[in-house]
Amino acid sequence: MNAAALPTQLAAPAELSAGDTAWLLVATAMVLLMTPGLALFYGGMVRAKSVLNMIMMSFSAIAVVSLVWFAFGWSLAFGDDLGGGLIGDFGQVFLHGMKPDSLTGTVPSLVFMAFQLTFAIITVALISGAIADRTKFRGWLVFCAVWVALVYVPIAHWVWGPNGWIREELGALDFAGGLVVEINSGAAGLAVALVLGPRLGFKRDPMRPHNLPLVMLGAGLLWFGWFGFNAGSALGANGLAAQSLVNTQAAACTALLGWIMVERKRDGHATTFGAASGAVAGLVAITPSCGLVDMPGAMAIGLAAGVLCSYAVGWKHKFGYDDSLDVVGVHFVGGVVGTVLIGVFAWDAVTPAGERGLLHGGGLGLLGKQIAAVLVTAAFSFAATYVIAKVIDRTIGFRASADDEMRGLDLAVHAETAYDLGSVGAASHLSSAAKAHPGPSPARAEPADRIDADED
Amino acid sequence: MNAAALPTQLAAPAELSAGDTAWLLVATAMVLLMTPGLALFYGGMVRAKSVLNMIMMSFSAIAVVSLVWFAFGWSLAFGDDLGGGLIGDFGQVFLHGMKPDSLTGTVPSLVFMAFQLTFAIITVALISGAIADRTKFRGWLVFCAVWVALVYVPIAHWVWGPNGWIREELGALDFAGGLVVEINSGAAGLAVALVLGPRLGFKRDPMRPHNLPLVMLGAGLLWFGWFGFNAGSALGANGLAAQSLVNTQAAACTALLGWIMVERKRDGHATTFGAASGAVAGLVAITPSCGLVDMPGAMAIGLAAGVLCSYAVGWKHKFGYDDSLDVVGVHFVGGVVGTVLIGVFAWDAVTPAGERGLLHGGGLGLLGKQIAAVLVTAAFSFAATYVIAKVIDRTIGFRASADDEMRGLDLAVHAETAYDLGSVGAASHLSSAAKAHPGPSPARAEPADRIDADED
Amino acid sequence: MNAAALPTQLAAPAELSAGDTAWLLVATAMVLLMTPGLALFYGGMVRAKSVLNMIMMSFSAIAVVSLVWFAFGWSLAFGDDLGGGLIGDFGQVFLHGMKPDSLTGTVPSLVFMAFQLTFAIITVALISGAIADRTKFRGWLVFCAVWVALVYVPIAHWVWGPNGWIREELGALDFAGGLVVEINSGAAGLAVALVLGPRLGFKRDPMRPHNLPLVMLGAGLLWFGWFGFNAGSALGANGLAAQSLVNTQAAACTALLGWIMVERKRDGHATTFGAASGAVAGLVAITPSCGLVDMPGAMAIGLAAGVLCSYAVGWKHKFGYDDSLDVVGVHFVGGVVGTVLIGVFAWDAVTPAGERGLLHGGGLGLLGKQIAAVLVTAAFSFAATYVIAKVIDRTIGFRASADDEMRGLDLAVHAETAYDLGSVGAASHLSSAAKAHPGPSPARAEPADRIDADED
Amino acid sequence: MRLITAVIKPHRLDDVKTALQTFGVQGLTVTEASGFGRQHGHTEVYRGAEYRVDLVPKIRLEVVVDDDDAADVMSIITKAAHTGKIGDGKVWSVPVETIIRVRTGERGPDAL
Amino acid sequence: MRLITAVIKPHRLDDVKTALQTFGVQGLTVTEASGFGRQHGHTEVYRGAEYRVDLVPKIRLEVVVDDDDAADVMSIITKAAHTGKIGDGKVWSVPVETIIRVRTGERGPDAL
Amino acid sequence: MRLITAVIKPHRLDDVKTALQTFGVQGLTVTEASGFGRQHGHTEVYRGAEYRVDLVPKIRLEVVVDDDDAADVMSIITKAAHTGKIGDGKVWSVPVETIIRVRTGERGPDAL
Ligand SMILES: Nc1ncnc2c1ncn2[C@@H]1O[C@H](COP(=O)(O)OP(=O)(O)O)[C@@H](O)[C@H]1O
Ligand SMILES: Nc1ncnc2c1ncn2[C@@H]1O[C@H](COP(=O)(O)OP(=O)(O)O)[C@@H](O)[C@H]1O
Ligand SMILES: Nc1ncnc2c1ncn2[C@@H]1O[C@H](COP(=O)(O)OP(=O)(O)O)[C@@H](O)[C@H]1O
Repeated sequence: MNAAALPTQLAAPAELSAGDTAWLLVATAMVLLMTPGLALFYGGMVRAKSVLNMIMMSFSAIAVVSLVWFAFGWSLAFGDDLGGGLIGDFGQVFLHGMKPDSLTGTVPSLVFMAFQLTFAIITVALISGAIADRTKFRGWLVFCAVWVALVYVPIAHWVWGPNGWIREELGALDFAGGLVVEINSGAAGLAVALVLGPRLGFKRDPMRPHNLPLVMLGAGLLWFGWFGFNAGSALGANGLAAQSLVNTQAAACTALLGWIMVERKRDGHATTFGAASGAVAGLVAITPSCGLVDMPGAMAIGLAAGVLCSYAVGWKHKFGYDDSLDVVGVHFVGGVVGTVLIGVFAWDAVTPAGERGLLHGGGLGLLGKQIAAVLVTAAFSFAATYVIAKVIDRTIGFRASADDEMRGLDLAVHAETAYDLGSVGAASHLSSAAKAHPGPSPARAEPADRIDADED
Repeated sequence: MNAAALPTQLAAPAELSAGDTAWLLVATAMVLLMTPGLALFYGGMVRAKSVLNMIMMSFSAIAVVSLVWFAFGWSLAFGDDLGGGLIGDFGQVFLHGMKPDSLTGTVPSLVFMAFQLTFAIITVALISGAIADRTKFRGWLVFCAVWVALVYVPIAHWVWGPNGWIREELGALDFAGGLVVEINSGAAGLAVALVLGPRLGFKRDPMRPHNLPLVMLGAGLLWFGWFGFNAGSALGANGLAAQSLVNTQAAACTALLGWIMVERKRDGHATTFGAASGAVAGLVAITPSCGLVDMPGAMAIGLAAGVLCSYAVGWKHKFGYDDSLDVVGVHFVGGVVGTVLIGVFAWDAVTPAGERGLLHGGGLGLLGKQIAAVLVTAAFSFAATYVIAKVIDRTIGFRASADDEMRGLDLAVHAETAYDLGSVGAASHLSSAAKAHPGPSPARAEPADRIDADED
Repeated sequence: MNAAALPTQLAAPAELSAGDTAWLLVATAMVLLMTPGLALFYGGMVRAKSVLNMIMMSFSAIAVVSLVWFAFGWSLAFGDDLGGGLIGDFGQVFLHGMKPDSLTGTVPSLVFMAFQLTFAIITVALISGAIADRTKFRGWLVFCAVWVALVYVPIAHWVWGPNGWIREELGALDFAGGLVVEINSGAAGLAVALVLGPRLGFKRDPMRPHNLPLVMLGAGLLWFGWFGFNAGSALGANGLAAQSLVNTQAAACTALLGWIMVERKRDGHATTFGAASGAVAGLVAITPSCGLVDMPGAMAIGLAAGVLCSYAVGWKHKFGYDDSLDVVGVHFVGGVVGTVLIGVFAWDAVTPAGERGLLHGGGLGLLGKQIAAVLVTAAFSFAATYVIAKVIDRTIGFRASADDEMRGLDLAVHAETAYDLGSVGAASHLSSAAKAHPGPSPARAEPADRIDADED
Repeated sequence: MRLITAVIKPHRLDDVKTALQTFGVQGLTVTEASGFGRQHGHTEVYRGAEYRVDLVPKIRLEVVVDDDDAADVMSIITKAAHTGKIGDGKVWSVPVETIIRVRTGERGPDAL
Repeated sequence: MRLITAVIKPHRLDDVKTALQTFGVQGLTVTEASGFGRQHGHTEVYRGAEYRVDLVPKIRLEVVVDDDDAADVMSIITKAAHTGKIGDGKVWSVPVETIIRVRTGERGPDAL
Repeated sequence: MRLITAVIKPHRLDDVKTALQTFGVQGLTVTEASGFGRQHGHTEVYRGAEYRVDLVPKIRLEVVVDDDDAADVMSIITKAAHTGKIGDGKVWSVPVETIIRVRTGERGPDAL
């Protein structure tokens, strides 16, 4: 986000620019599309028996986070500061006072609010990758609501909100969400993965992606949406947006190549999955920095992310935490790379904040601030998430039963099967009970109590 | 559509706004993408043996409807009124007189015309869901052309055309297509489903979705496109568009949660398919009202739609009409909910028409008009469609042969198979006859006359 | 591209238009999305054993071409002419001198540069369709880099660059890439296919598409992106963009119907694959002409392309070159149809260049120029590509080993399998070696030297 | 004991299963198969190229039964799978020496 | 020789394979199957309509062995596939007359 | 009668089918299978984690033939499926007691 310009803009709204508004409307839709894209990206990576559950975690995050955001999340994150840059007030609950003609900068406040919402949504959805295949659905729904309120909202306020202390006091930069989205989701993912524990069979059973074309489709949609994410964060259709878009592309490309080059050397093969992962790692790393560095800087940041993340995804095997779809390896590590390297590559010819990194003669100052911001964000996110997850686990339960996990969550939780491509499926029956919707039949009164349990 | 503003705009074109034009260009592309999205959404829901036919119904609708629209549909719908607000004239056949610099409001008339086209396309494509797996392809092509001309075009004129009587005389509101798109396609779907009769094995054989990830992908693309649909209907990049976008999101989310909560209570499981269906139901319901209500109103409308539609999809089992993919249950019912509730939630702080619903002190007047418009639209659409479908069925035939239906339409009609994932497929031969394209071989002169019939 | 307007614009930059910029930012993202779309479109067409390799060719083209473009491709193509309109200079290597506030026309130069990049990417990716299932991955990476530098860049300069000789000297028109993208990729595809030779089993084994819903998804994304491609080439959000968008839709639709009508007559069946192919053929053909003809002209061009291309895809069987996914039949032939027919249908009421084709009283002049440009482009592209491919083949190798081709490139090259939908997959093991990434194990030091070769 | 194997049309599976269940068969195993026989396959067309697909989808069904039931089970399957059209399939039987129920280790008829 | 056919739970395949390999079995053939039996299937719900799916995913495994090994192999499979829960499956054996190794044309036990 | 079962490489199916047809076999049944044997599988890599896949795709083919034809059919299959490389597969035969053609109820050799 054009963080430097925003507070002023909030204070002194200019006239509406139809061009800026058009861009932000589209960017909002593009970023929203990223979450279904992520659902497919993640869905393709898990085993066929839990792809629907994986997809459902993203779709339900869209719904739950949106309602929390509209209800009070937006107000707490972007409403008037309560003091110290820690949190906003309740002045805009249920969008109170936001009329179609309210402006934020040159765009309607409503579209800025919606744009910010899409960031909150995908941050939550990203976390689901760390806990694939073993999460209680009810626990997840509660987690979405609680986490966005207690973790996302404060961090968003600190970094982007009026008087946000990380921006104003600490002076760290985060153009489009390295702290707020990437490091935050990565640290939270690690915490939840630790609370839930590894999947049954982790490190023993193969759990290879069941549908890589789906993964690649998801990667394509993410890439597309990321232009809205990063260039949209310029909050206008201008040169800064163009620069952000170019940097986004540059970093994604060097990261893609970096990742597959490492693979080729290390494992003997450049994989498709590696290409998708590399591109995403680059997109992650350029998120905080896209509007603050020049194109060669973006190339360097992307390359660093592609190489480092391709190693980082192996940590979980070494240290034994089951970050199933590599939220830590890609989003945490990529986010740290991108946020820290702002301190190296920031260039005042680009950044509206006028800051310079080490390479452009800015000294170590900015670098230090960036590292401090990374540490604070990661620590808060990890700790708060750990507590939230623990509480959910102890109360309503957060981990699916071993039985359900073995059968696959699609059947156990959602009573669905993802694919029915053969002709044997024809041998099921339309159960007559269902046709009239008579309300829960006795046998189904307690869904956990399935009479037809099947542990395969 | 910003219906209140439009007639004036048509009368007194302002200057071109690049911002508004940018938004409408993109919105047009987004709504166009909804139809391929729908193709996949529907395609995933049918059995593997007719997914291509399902997809083909949407793609062919794009082609046929576009040509009819360019040829004369646009002119009849949005051309100068012939009198009484019933239909337009032939003044703009083949886009006669529409130059790149012709304006409608602040945007080129050509883009407004194209934006309207995408609405016509998806309305027709939606109907195909009611008659999945059993429709003669030739009959469908003819239906597309005739139906858009005789049913869609008049209703579009009544609601949005110059002097359209539903807007001007009756005074009913429809911001983005509750009457024109949703109720219209829903009522038409019911009529065609009744004319064609149920699928072989309806209520006996299971006909579960063959590919739910495809359904979810379709849902994601529809959701994305719907922002263009609804917020694009503001016809400009402005606060009204932002409000519409926010309302669209709010309603989709409450509807999604409403649907799966009903499922959880009633069936014991919250399903992925239910989440997709709920989101679509909410998007449907907010379509007529998105630019006329505030966010809390949108939440209420979405919730009502999610809950009601989740019950309505069961009606077909009760009453025995085979609305295969629930066009009635989702689009008709959702459309009615959204259109009628304008009479309750419309608020002049939002709507440019300055109308108030019951809740905001507007009395019962608007509610009555909305109900009247629903009744008129549904009755006309149902009756006209029934006649059209009957005539097609009696003349060129509209229902596929039982044999073709059993084999699956993909093979029977399109000579294709959707998937070939195994290694047995290798045991087919490239038939030499084909290589030279010698024209229809004697054996294939009459495709209905397949020598190699296979009724499995 | 709004070729007529551009040189002037380059010379005398106006003020930034936020509306035009918004449109071009989005159009850039849309065209970038076309390449993942193409990956799926092509991926669905090949056999299940090489879908990932097919997808990987597109994704790697994105990365390699972007880096070449940023490094020097953009500078050579759109930098100051070195003389004679043949090639640009090195003045803007690594985007030297392009700041966020540099303008091209009314948009930031950076976004114009990025928009042009997306064209280069997809042109390269298109070529991969001609050499499906048998290409050495390393060879492909090198080809991408060399080809874009030695073939794409010069042709782009000739047609769209400052003083480009095809535009300025020859006077031929190409609005959005008939010469630069379509004919170029088609001719290059033929050359590479000839160098590599046919797939094992070509003309004997069936090689039917393994996943047609994936093909249709790809077609949908391509169609969507093509609005950005064509209407974006107006370089602004204006009437010309609207006209281009309308023409794009008109041509896609007549081509779709034209193709399937031919199929119905010739083969007895209208296929889904034919509908997708027809739509793409129409989109190809309208690319050069979309901003130069009126809507009825676009309809005619689309119809011609649909019919001709549906025959042209049979040539490969007749003449024996294995243009696997019909790059020649669709892109070369469609591109020629569209580029040549500008000479017939160009109309100065539309085209900013003020040119008239035969039909609008412009005589044979323009037609001649168009044909000349087609011949020059095709000849240069074919010859240069042939040499490049030959050199790669002789040096590092361009054709995969017969063994790898038989096993499928997914396994052989990428060590991956696209789908794992069954339960047998459970019977593989997580190999312990991998968990620690110990660097290439001795057995894997030379990947070509697989100990576990399996030629099925 | 006998192993009865039947190759039938997919859409008859449901009826065959019901008929066997009614007779008292407690279990059976089903696989997706493709059949080649008198029933011809079909033609598919992709971009104008025609493919002959000889193989027709079939269901392959196995049921191990007591010797005494073998004849009955074969005729039950034959009847339930019958449509009278070409391609209805085959039913054959093969002698079985032992059968074990994995869960309990029971052998012979008790394992069924 | 004997053909031992086993219908087992999918997640036991790996153990069964390992156990057989340890015993000295050199090869086997696996197919995906669906089983109908005492183990009930499950219910699926799509837009409120319920489907009973009777058939449960199983793995069908075939291994041809020397007569002397038949009993051992059957009990090895039984043991490795055992979970004790309903649906563990069956193992049966059928006499084989000849077996040929395609690659070499060897016949009988040598072909295994 | 004999049931001949062959496990072969997928890409040999077409030739085997043609050879059998030429010999006069009227029908056969095919299933997708996975084989474990001397032919090793392969390694797959996903985000740096390696998977050993032991199982190799195979085609499993069944044909019931008259006793007199059994030997011929076995050698025809062996010949047509032969590539000489490891993993070519096996062909075995098992005695069949009865076979019924579902369409007509014919039994024994007439049912073939
Ligand atoms: N000799 C055979 N051995 C094994 N399976 C056979 C044999 N003959 C036919 N089949 C199976 O039976 C199916 C039906 O046979 P087909 O000849 O088409 O029709 P019908 O049995 O009605 O004469 C085939 O598709 C094939 O799966
Ligand atoms: N008579 C039979 N013939 C062939 N397969 C059988 C037979 N009975 C059971 N099966 C197979 O064995 C599986 C397990 O049988 P089931 O009755 O569910 O449990 P259990 O063997 O533990 O009693 C079934 O799913 C089916 O595949
Ligand atoms: N004892 C066996 N029983 C059943 N199938 C077997 C047996 N041994 C091998 N097979 C099948 O035959 C295939 C080929 O066997 P393999 O040992 O790899 O090569 P080869 O037959 O050339 O020695 C295996 O993949 C497996 O499907």
